[in-house]
Amino acid sequence: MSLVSGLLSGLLSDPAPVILAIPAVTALLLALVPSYRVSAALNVTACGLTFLCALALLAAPRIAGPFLIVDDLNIVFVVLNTFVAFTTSVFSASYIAHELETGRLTPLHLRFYHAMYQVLLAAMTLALLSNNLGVMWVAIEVATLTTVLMVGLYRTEAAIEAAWKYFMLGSVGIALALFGTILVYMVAQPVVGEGPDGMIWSVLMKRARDFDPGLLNVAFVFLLLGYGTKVGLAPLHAWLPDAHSEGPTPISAVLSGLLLNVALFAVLRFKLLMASHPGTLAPGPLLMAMGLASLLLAGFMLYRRRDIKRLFAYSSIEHMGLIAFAFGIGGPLANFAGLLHMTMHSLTKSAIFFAVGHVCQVKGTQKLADIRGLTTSHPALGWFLVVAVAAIAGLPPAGVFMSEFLLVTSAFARMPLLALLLVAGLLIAFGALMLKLSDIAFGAPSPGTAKVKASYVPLGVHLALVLVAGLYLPPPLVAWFRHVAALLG
Amino acid sequence: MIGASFQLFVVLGAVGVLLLLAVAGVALAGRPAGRILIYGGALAASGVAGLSALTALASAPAGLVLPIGLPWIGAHLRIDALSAFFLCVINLGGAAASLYGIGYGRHDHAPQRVLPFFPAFLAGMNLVLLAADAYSFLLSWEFMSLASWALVVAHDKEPGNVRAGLVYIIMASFGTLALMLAFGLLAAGTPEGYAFDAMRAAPPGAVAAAVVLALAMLGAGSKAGLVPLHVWLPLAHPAAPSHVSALMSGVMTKVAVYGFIRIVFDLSGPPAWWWGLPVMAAGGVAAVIGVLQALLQSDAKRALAYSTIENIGFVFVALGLALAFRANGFAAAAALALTAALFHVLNHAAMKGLLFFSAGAVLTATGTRQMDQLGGLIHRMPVTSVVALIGCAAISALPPLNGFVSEWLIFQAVLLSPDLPAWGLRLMVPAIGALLALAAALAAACFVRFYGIIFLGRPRSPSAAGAQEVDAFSRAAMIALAGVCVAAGLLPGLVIDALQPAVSGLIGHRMPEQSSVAWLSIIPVAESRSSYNGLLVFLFTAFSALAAAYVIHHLASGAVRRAPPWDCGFPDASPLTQYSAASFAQPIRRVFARSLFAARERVEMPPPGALTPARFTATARDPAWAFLFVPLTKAVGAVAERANHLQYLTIRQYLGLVFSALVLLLLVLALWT
Amino acid sequence: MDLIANFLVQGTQMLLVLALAPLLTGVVRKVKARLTRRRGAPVLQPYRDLARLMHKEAVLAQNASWLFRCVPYLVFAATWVAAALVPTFATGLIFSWSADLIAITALLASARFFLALAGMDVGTSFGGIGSSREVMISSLAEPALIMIVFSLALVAHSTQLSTIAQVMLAGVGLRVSLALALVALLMVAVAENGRIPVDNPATHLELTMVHEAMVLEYSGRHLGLIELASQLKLLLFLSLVACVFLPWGLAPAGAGIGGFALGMATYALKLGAGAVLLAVFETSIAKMRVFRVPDFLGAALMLGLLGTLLLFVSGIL
Amino acid sequence: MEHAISANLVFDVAHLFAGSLVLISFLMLYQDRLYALLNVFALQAVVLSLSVAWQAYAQDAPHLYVTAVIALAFKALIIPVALHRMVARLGIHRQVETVVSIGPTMLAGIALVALSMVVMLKATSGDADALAREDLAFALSVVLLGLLMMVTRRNAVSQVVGFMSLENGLILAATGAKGMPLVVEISVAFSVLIAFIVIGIFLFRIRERFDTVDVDALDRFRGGRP
Repeated sequence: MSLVSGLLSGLLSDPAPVILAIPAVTALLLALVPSYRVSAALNVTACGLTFLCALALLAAPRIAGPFLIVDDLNIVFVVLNTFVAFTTSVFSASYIAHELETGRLTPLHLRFYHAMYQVLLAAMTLALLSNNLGVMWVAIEVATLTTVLMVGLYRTEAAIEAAWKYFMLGSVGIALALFGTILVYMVAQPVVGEGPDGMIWSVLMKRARDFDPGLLNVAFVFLLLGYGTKVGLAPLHAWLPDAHSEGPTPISAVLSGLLLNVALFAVLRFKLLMASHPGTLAPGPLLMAMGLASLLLAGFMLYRRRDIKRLFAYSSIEHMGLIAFAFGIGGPLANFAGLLHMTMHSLTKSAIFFAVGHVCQVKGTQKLADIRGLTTSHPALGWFLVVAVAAIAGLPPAGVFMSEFLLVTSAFARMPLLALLLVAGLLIAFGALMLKLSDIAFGAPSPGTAKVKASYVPLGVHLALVLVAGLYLPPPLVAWFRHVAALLG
Repeated sequence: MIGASFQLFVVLGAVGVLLLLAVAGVALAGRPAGRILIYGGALAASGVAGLSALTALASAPAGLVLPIGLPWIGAHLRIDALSAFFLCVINLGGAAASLYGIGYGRHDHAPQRVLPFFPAFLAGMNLVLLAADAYSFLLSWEFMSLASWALVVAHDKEPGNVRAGLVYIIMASFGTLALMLAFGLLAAGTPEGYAFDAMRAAPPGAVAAAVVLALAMLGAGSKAGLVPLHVWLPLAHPAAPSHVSALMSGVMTKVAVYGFIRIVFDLSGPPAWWWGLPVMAAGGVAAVIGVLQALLQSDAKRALAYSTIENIGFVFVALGLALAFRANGFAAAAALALTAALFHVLNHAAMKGLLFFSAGAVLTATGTRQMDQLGGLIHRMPVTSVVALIGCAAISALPPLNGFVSEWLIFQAVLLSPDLPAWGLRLMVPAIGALLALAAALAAACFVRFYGIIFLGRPRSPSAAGAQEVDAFSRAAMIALAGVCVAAGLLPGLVIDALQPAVSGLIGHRMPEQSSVAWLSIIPVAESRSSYNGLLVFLFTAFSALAAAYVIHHLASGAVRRAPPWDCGFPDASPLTQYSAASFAQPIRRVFARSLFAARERVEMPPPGALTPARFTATARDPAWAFLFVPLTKAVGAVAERANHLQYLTIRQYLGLVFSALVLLLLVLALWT
Repeated sequence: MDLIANFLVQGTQMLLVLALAPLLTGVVRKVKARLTRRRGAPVLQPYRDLARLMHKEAVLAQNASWLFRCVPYLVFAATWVAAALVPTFATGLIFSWSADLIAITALLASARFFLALAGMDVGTSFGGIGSSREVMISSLAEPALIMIVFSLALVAHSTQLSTIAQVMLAGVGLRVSLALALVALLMVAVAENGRIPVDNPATHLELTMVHEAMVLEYSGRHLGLIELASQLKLLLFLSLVACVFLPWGLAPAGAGIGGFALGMATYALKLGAGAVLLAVFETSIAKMRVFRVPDFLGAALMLGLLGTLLLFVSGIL
Repeated sequence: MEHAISANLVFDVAHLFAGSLVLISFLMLYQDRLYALLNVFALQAVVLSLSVAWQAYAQDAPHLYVTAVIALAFKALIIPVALHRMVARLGIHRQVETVVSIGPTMLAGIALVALSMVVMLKATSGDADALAREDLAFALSVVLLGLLMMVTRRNAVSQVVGFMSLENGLILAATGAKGMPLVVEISVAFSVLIAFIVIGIFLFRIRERFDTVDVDALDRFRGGRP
């Protein structure tokens, strides 16, 4: 009895280790479990538990130990990530079963897949929670490798090619990020002295004022390019569309919904560092430039897409560009918009990939040309997809609308010309999405009328959250976002 | 009594009901009970909202803040005279459309795609009028667009509808983005600046205000259908079910006008002297282009949609005059012009609703919208033909109906403008006046054609010959709107007085009290200057007509003999020898459209002895497509094609991109001091 | 008492225009005949024609609708009211406040609107020709007329005919704008009344006619009413020109019998002069092709617009 | 024992090693035969391990010896050998296929070195000690040269080599930073990464190059162009 209460109190006082432990342990278990039903169930439960513990973070004290840190910034990310990971695991259970039936995957694959899923979760959470830049770097590398393996899961030529492209670009990105990390240490070293302290995030933040700005700039360039590769900012985005389209759909959801956020988180951490030092080259312009580039490029790329998953992968690039632009502008409104947009994008985009997964299964193809008239052939699925795409396109009452509203208005008030570019990009991307959507959803249906064997629960939950967010954001969340936005400067 | 807060709550309640109905529509679609419940409920809700708004016209503004929407300021809702007036207009249209829908919906083969969105559409429009902060405004605005888009693509199997929906939603989003930018300037980037009150408190500077004007014209204009942003309108309005077309054409465009008035007259501070110029120019061009295009269409609903563009042009000319007068300190004249604009808003809502209803009735009865398939319906559909005649006469601005009154008021406003100091305005206004007169005359021609081809003559197709009068609900809806047209035409003074709170709220000055004038005449400025009395003219004409009939029938012959038509001694040829829509438009096409729309006529004569019929085809193009949108889409496509190569590079080349990005940034650092 | 007097004056005016209209046409025809060395029909012939038409039975096409039967009365009434609102021998008529010059234009427009509809009702090709050409002509004639109204209104600061007439009577001097307006008004009047060179009221070569083609199916009393209406219209335009540009002798509101008598006399003189001038004009030129008419009316529109512009630019031009 | 040897000597030796690493990178750029390339790379790995060892001695940080050993064993022996055999087994032909011919590549390399010098010396004008500055500059140039190699070479193998020399630059920088934690872990992690790459090449038989020029291969692979 007292044991349980002790555990609970321990959990509440410092849930971070637990959050990391659960997926790690589960990964080992899953590697041993042969039956895919059991492992799927285990996967879901583990993710659920992790999410619950992550909720405990909200109540937990903000602590910055030598290894782990819990501050407002990463709580946002941890809770969001564990939640999406949880819903995705639910979706993946129903999705993977179908893949097994169609024989695209073997039970062995699934065993590997589930284990990797948990490893990925653990790695991402570690990257978010670690207080040590080196550890964060290692964690992100691990996350990358696991996703590489999962992208290559189908062993088709296209899949391998995608995985390989992802792998090479990712490795270079990692290398650059490491160089940046080393530079940061070298910046810190004269100030905080030799030894591990030079990599402890909380320490760096305290002493940042005394750093040497010049070297910090160099460091930021490398970090931006290194982690920016993971975020998928143009011109470093090349791996993203193929990885999304060739891997299993749950992984596409995880990539868009989680991994991009983690990489973005890394970039933000260092932007914070830069922001807290007056003498540095402002990181804003770099972020804005890459953001706009991604937005415009993705907007145009959307028009020529023939593969439904690649289509939405490019829309992820577009939105990452928006978010980067928002943080680049900075200021309370834009940062708020950025945070909100990031949250909304993960929820919506993963929801879209849930829907797309089922669509591809019922239509038996990913080719847009063969997916038509869904609202007629599969009304529920079709309308879910319409709502989700409308949400990601920034149509109300989705939360994306609010973030885009804040972004556009605040940007135009402060830098009109850039805002015009931004609006142009938004409109171009919107047109492309609607063009594709009206073919997918309306008109005479294409063959392929298999019943959907899927649970709409994750999809529905995500969409419900997104739609409500456009109308009502709970005050604590708002206060918290505003606080973080203020931190981001 | 604290302002109109009670009415505000009532309207909000109605909106809530409408939203609930939208949800119910998903469940109940498919069964007739559902149809009756949804449309009946929408009718009741709109009716209640409209009536309470009517009572709110005169009472003081009332506001309310809900803890939703933009977190730190919440959703501001406010009802003042202006929004109250527009609430009356849209709920009038909404109620009529709902009533019409009860009957019309029976013929809808995909009710599950209409029933959920119809109430949502109404709710969205109501919310736009209530919203008093930028976020709620744009949220409702875009929600309205979304719902109407869903209605446009409701019949997605019919060719062209999906494309119409696509063009519509993209143009709608363009408009929303433009308004977003405008509000961005008005809010000046401060978190609390998004409330309309804050904007009023801190009006933008001269340059910013000018930009806001331009953006408002783009944003509201694209929704209202100003040339050249009108291209979606003739595609989308006909695509929707007819009662929705009536809403989109008659009502939603008015919401756009409201948005323009709210932003330009209310939020962006005192106008500069030249603001009237672009607004008037846009209006005049829209009026002429719209009506000429309407004259060239052979699809009845598309012709109506184009005529909407014309009427929006009238409204914007009046608004431009009001701006010019206001900026140059002629409050009375400004009040007159604004009144004319609002009056025309009301009129057009009624007339266009009525006409779309009758087009829908014809569609139900004959199954076609092509004028050349119709004809002779006056014999088959007595009620529809009468109300449609009233609608056509009204929209052709014939006394004693309502269309004439607003046009008359606009002309009176034009005649006041020589007092304006600025030369630009003085040179502009008469030209605009000429454009308006031309547009009005062409509108008459357009609706002679519309009515004559559809309802008169001999049926041009079996379906037209076998047409049946539509159901009672549809008839009731049409009769109601026709009643509004007649009433507003006969008693314009009452309408004008009802408009004054809104006008004085914006201008700070009002037109003289009309209801006190002897014999219900209307006197915009002074009796010696101009006056008009619709009632008297009507009675006078009716009396003379009846007197003539009486005298002739009693003193001379009243006998009638039926005989085959003489037609200069020709035998009764086939109905196809009648004038068709295209041939009726021929003179005007040759005079006006040849250069403007590149209108061409082609006649294919079969060689002597061949049995194939001779074919005549008349083609015209919309310059907005030819010169703006087609090149634009081509350009986007070209860029997309270029960019697309980036998808097919090799890994090494991608690494090259990363590498060059790195080198570039390092160079920046190296050169940056 | 005063009210009754006013009503009397108004009534006299209505009956007067009704009575004079056929006579005017008769005079025009007579003069034209004389000018072409014919004896011509007696001046009172139009009355006889009307009476005969009125007593004939009306022959309707089988598929003529109720609209076809109502239109003649509507057209007649609208034109009559319009004519009754133009000051002929006296200004300040009691009903003249119920409609200003713009409204009068609109009344004529509605008459034309219904007539064009009637032309399409039976569904014959000639009706179609007539209607489509009629609306084309009117679509230019109306704006021209409105522009003329603008010019007058800007000079007189009113669209009330009575006020305008009084202002003119008071004397506004010679003005370029008014001259332009006068020319434009005459051109429009020619077109509106379907006179040569725009249309030929006497022809029955179907393809050259506009107005006559439109009313081809009418007969009996209906035709009579329409004829009367067009005669009224001619009278209306002549009196319009008279009261605006030659306002001398017009009796002011509430004038005595003497004033009215004088007004009548001068009015008769003006009409006579107008009729003669019109006849001379018509005999001296040839009819133009239908598709030259737009140029003709376009010129009128431009003149009107020019007049208005001048007035906008400076009040004294 | 720091005081035993003068700081001057420490500086010079470290400087020597770093400089020679850059030199070897140039040598690698210069190679046009695979085997020779592999050998030069092995040489670079040896020099790297020496410099790491020297840093370990100079900073008196024993854990760096581990890194040195890893570098020596893994990158100087195992990987080169593995690649040798792979080239033999997969029958990759021995020529290094260049996109840009050797000469311009060398010029570009020189420009890059200059760039890295400018950047670093400019950046670290402050109090950072000279050793760190020079070291960083050299490390950065090694990194850039490695990247340049990846970009300008077509063979899978030579690209892997390029990546590895890039990583050598990282290790150099890491060890140059006094008292930098986690260096060992990082080098291990990187070795894992490289192992992955090599195994990947071997498994998936990515024979000649990461990029192909024939169009139907494009159609089959890249971006799923249908």
